[in-house]
Amino acid sequence: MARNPAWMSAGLASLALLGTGASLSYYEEALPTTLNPLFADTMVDRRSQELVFDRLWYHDAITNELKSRIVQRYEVAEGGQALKIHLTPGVKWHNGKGLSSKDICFTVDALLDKGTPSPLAEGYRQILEGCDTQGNSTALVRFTRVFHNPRERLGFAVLPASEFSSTAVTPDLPFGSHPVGTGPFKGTKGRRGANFEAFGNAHHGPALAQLRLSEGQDGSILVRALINNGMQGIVQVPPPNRPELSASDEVALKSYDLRSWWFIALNTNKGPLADKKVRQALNLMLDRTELRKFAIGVEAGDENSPCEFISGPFVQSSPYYNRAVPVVERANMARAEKLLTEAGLSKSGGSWMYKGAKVTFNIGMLATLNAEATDILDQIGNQLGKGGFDRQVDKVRADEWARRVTTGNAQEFDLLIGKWSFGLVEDVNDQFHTRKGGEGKLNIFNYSNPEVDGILGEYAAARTDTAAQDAYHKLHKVLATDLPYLFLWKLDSRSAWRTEVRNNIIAPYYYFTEIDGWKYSK
Amino acid sequence: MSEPLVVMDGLTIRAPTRTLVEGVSFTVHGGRVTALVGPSGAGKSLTARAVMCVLDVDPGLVGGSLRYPALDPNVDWYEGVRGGGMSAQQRLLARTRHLRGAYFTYSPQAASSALNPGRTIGRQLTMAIARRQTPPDNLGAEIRRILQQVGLQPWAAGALPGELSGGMAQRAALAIAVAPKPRLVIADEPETGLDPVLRRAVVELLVQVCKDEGAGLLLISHHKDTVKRIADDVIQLRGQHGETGGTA
Amino acid sequence: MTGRWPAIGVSAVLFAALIVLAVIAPEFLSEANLDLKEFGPAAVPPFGADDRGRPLWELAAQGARVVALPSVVAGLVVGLFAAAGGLIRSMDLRWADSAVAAFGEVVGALPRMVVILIVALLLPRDWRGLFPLAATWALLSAPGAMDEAAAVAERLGGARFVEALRAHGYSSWRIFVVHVVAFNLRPVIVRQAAEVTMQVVFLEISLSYLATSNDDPSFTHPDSVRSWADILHLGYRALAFDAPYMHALVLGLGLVALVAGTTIGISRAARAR
Amino acid sequence: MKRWWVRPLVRTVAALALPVAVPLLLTLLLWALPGDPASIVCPPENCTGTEALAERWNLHRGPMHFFSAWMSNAAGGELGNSWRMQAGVPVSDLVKESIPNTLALIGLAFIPILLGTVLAALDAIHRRLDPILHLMGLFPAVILAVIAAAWKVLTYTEFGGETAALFLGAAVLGIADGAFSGAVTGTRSVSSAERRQRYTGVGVLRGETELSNILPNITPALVGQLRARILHLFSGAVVVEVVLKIDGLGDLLWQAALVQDFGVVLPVATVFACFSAILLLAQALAEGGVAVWIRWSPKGVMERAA
Repeated sequence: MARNPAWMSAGLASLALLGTGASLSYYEEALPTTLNPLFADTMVDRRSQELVFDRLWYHDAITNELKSRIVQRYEVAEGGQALKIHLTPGVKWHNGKGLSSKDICFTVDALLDKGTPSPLAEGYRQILEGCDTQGNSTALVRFTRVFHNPRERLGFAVLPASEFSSTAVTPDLPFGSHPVGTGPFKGTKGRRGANFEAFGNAHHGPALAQLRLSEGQDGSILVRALINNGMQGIVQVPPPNRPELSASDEVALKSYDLRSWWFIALNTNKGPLADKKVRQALNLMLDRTELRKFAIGVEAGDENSPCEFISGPFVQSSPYYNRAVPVVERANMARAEKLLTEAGLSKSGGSWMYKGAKVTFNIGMLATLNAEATDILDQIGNQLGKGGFDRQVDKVRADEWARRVTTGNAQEFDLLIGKWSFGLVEDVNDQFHTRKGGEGKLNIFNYSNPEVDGILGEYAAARTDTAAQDAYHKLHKVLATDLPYLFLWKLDSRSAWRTEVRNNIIAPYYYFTEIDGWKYSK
Repeated sequence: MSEPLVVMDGLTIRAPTRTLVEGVSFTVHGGRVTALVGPSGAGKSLTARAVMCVLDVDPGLVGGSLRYPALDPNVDWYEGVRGGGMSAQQRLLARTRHLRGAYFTYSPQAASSALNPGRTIGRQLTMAIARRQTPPDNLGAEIRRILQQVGLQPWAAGALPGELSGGMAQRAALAIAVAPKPRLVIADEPETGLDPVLRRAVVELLVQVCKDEGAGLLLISHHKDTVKRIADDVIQLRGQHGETGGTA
Repeated sequence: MTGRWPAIGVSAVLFAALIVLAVIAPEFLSEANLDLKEFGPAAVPPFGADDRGRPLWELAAQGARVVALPSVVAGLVVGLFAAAGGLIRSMDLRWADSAVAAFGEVVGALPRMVVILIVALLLPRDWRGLFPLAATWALLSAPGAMDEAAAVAERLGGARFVEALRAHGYSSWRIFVVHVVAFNLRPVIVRQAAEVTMQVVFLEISLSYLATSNDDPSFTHPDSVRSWADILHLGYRALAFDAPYMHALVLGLGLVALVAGTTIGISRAARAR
Repeated sequence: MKRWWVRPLVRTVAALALPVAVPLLLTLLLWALPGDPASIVCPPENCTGTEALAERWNLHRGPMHFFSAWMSNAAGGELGNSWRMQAGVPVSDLVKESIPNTLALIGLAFIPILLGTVLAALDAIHRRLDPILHLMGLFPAVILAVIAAAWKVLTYTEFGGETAALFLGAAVLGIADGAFSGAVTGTRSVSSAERRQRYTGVGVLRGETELSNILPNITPALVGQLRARILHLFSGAVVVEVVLKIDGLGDLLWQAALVQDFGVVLPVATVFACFSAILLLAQALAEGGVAVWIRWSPKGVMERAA
């Protein structure tokens, strides 16, 4: 059976590498959309890219300290507005060329080049000023202003200047499927999966010879594959399948700290939802406990529940989470109805009327969420239905979500059910700031509230962690009352790996940061 | 009297419910015109087909014997077929294929629907001529000769049956029937569907051509006048009993 | 089946069953009830429950509602096309005949599923539904149907047949509508219509299955509604991982058989004299 | 029989038109969609500056410019790159890796169909089998494919058993949607109609076989039927490939269309159109050939008479 070249080489490589090291196969939620870090779209993209590229600076998975594999030392220069970077010697690209300061500056220039249509770059354009090479292994990266944590700001993956004809990097370049990085693995994206082959380097010595990513499918298939050793790992195990796996002693379920939370975005500039009272009513109408029970199978009072409610845009473990704001665990119909009546809605024949017309909500949901919370779309629909609202529900494909929803172009919806994931930097500016310039890039319904914008400004300007914290605590409180979102829960992420896979430390968010240490022995 | 070509003795054919032909006996001689006459439904065509060993009713042949003395006077072709039903008749059909279109040929009625619409007259003549013992040294010329003999222009060789008129088709059919130089031509009501004038012409032609080619002619007809005019021998089928009649 | 009435009876009953199912379909599935999940027909009559403990008959009914109207309409459209094809031939309208032939050459030359797929995936969200796809399918099936009907008219004697009837002094209406269409083209027209109806149902199942099986939004119906494909997907899990949904598999295949049976019945009824 | 060349000619013209008409149609569709083509190709969310891309993909100067540019590239075998599905990968590579699988699938599925056609033409399939055939034919591809897929998982070929998938898929295609039964009954209806013709019986009286008599006259109809069946296989292949995860053209089209990757949809649809065109040409050739063969008559008859 003909396969694409990537798989061919994978096959050959695994033959060649027999003995020298082991090959792991694992399931991801989906295929990476691209292996080009500038266009990372999904968590799968970020995880896969972590295998192929080195980020200039990253957080250690255990000590959480800021580290770099490719920077030997650095000095703060130009009164804190620049950083002088000395590269680790001997680091090679997957094409055999050596890593040089040119590459650092090329990456910075690519990020700054208006011709690079990358939202990531958009963000960096606010921070970075430029870059100059000083000899082959030293680069001077200049910032737009002084930052109290300049290195924190340089978390981007470094690209090889030699692979690009210009600093305008576009998503359609072959680099997206056959990238060249300095990371521990040389990656290729195929049609049904991606293949990663170990690449020995001065700064990386992966024990594994090969990693093969396959697209996840029916949960039962994943489980069977894993238990029968057809695969060695599942990055994201849907809650319904967790019990079966935790029962098997050949498989270890591992929790990893992915700061992702679920929400229902409300269309604040359309119909009754424009009224804060109505939004608050909906918040009270939802019985989160019921939802969690039906969709995720968590009974109330479950000790190790994979799902914790939230009242604002942060996970409870985050320093930014404001514990003073209570979560709504159960529905309170009485209060909801009171609020709706105050908002001028009237109930006739069991359904709510607004300006003489029956209220019908157009509800959408990011389709991929269904795997984690079965039929949650129906459940939410049912609860609103019981509450007296008519509805029309639709799933939204991930690519359409990226294309229309996050760009604020899906105004035909009233409610959109989704999920955001964050790294250590839980910057929610993109979600809640008014859409203008570089701000509010992911503002689904173009929510705009000067007070919120103000608070977000405070956070951005904060020079200390406490200042940042205070700002976000305030933000949490404001959003919990103004409710551009109904905040649902953090659904903790569990991976399953066969017990033969050892020392597999999973880094938050980027997952594979510590892949060098992973071992596999039959 | 010239040599006998077909000796049929006591032919009896049954259909599931009734007897179609019973105890028909006759002899067909070479170089003579034998007419097979009788009211419609008397089994004329059936008898003619039986002469060619084409039997497709069940149980079919239950009695009688068939000899082709000119080939081998001792072989009774119905041996082992009598009462053998369809399968036996199928075997007979296969066993005698080499005779049909060679030892005796068939000239159908309403020829325009009886000729394969997917083959030119020329091709059909070529196939017919190919059945001869000795192939002609010039095929083209031979076909031209035969066509002329039946009164058709040479261009007819390039024509498909659909492109010929009824009369021309009938002549073509005749040409195809005589082309293999058979010992016996069996003509099934060749005059059907033709106007009186043409009818006469065609029958005369039929007789003439058979005489020229030295072939015997078994003519199935219900036109008494035709028969009187041309037949040397007459086989009268009267529903049940048949006998060979005297000379006209 | 030679007798006309048994065929008509059977097909009528089956068809009625489908329509009733479609009519009684609830707009939304009832509340999930995890205690009932995995329960068979004994516990949740008549068909058992799905993986959320919702009665399967609701899914079956919703599926029936999804397909009922578009498929029947598509069938009727193709029936009309077929009739037109037959009439064109018997009216001996040369230009129309060759126009149909040319149309058929181009349309008939494309793999239908490919066309449908492209249409399905390019349709803007608010157009999404089975109707446009059914219409496309009908359009793609039309040339074949017209061709067959025309062939029947041809065998009938085409224009000569009509002339003969004219000689009887029949009105054009009586000739074309009664004699040509109702008496002679009926079997082929009805069969074509019935088959296209069935094909559209199966098309819906295919598209929905492809979508359901990897959590994509449906092309043919809002996602609050379930298709027969969802029942079959449960059945697939029963087959593949002996999940306790055999009753779903049985129901799914039963529904497919129901549609097929109706089609055969109707075709036979139309053919019988 | 007059003007026998008309039908083959029409088919040939249609065949030549298809590979041009299909991409043209798709191009127009791309422009008909809401939103400007460039942003459909590259969502503004990850394409802040689509102008450059639009220019690179010839999307900036209207459908006709795009179409002509694409066609001239395609004529040179340059099918462009995938825009989303596998960004940057040359579509020709994707197509090259897919065609063998699809052709293998269809080829395998075609074997029983061809067999059925031949046997039916020889009148070698007993009519008593018809009910069974009809029953087989009633199953839609998706149902059989699902069952096949389930079985494939059961036997764990799920993990690296593409060949199994291929054979299962072929079996499904060969049976589903009346592929086999249709081939048998269709062929039989044609040949038996011809067998009932009077000339066939007369042929027997002339010592010819039935088949040799009817073959040239039924060939065009049979060829037409076979073409229809193969087209049908191409349709079914889409479903089967997606359900059984076979890396074929149909699956490629499906995946590309799901993410609205026109860079792939366009060429793949065109490849399908080319296959259809080839089938049309083959049919035209067969028809023309038979028509010419039919008109053969021996040389030398007209000599001297002319």
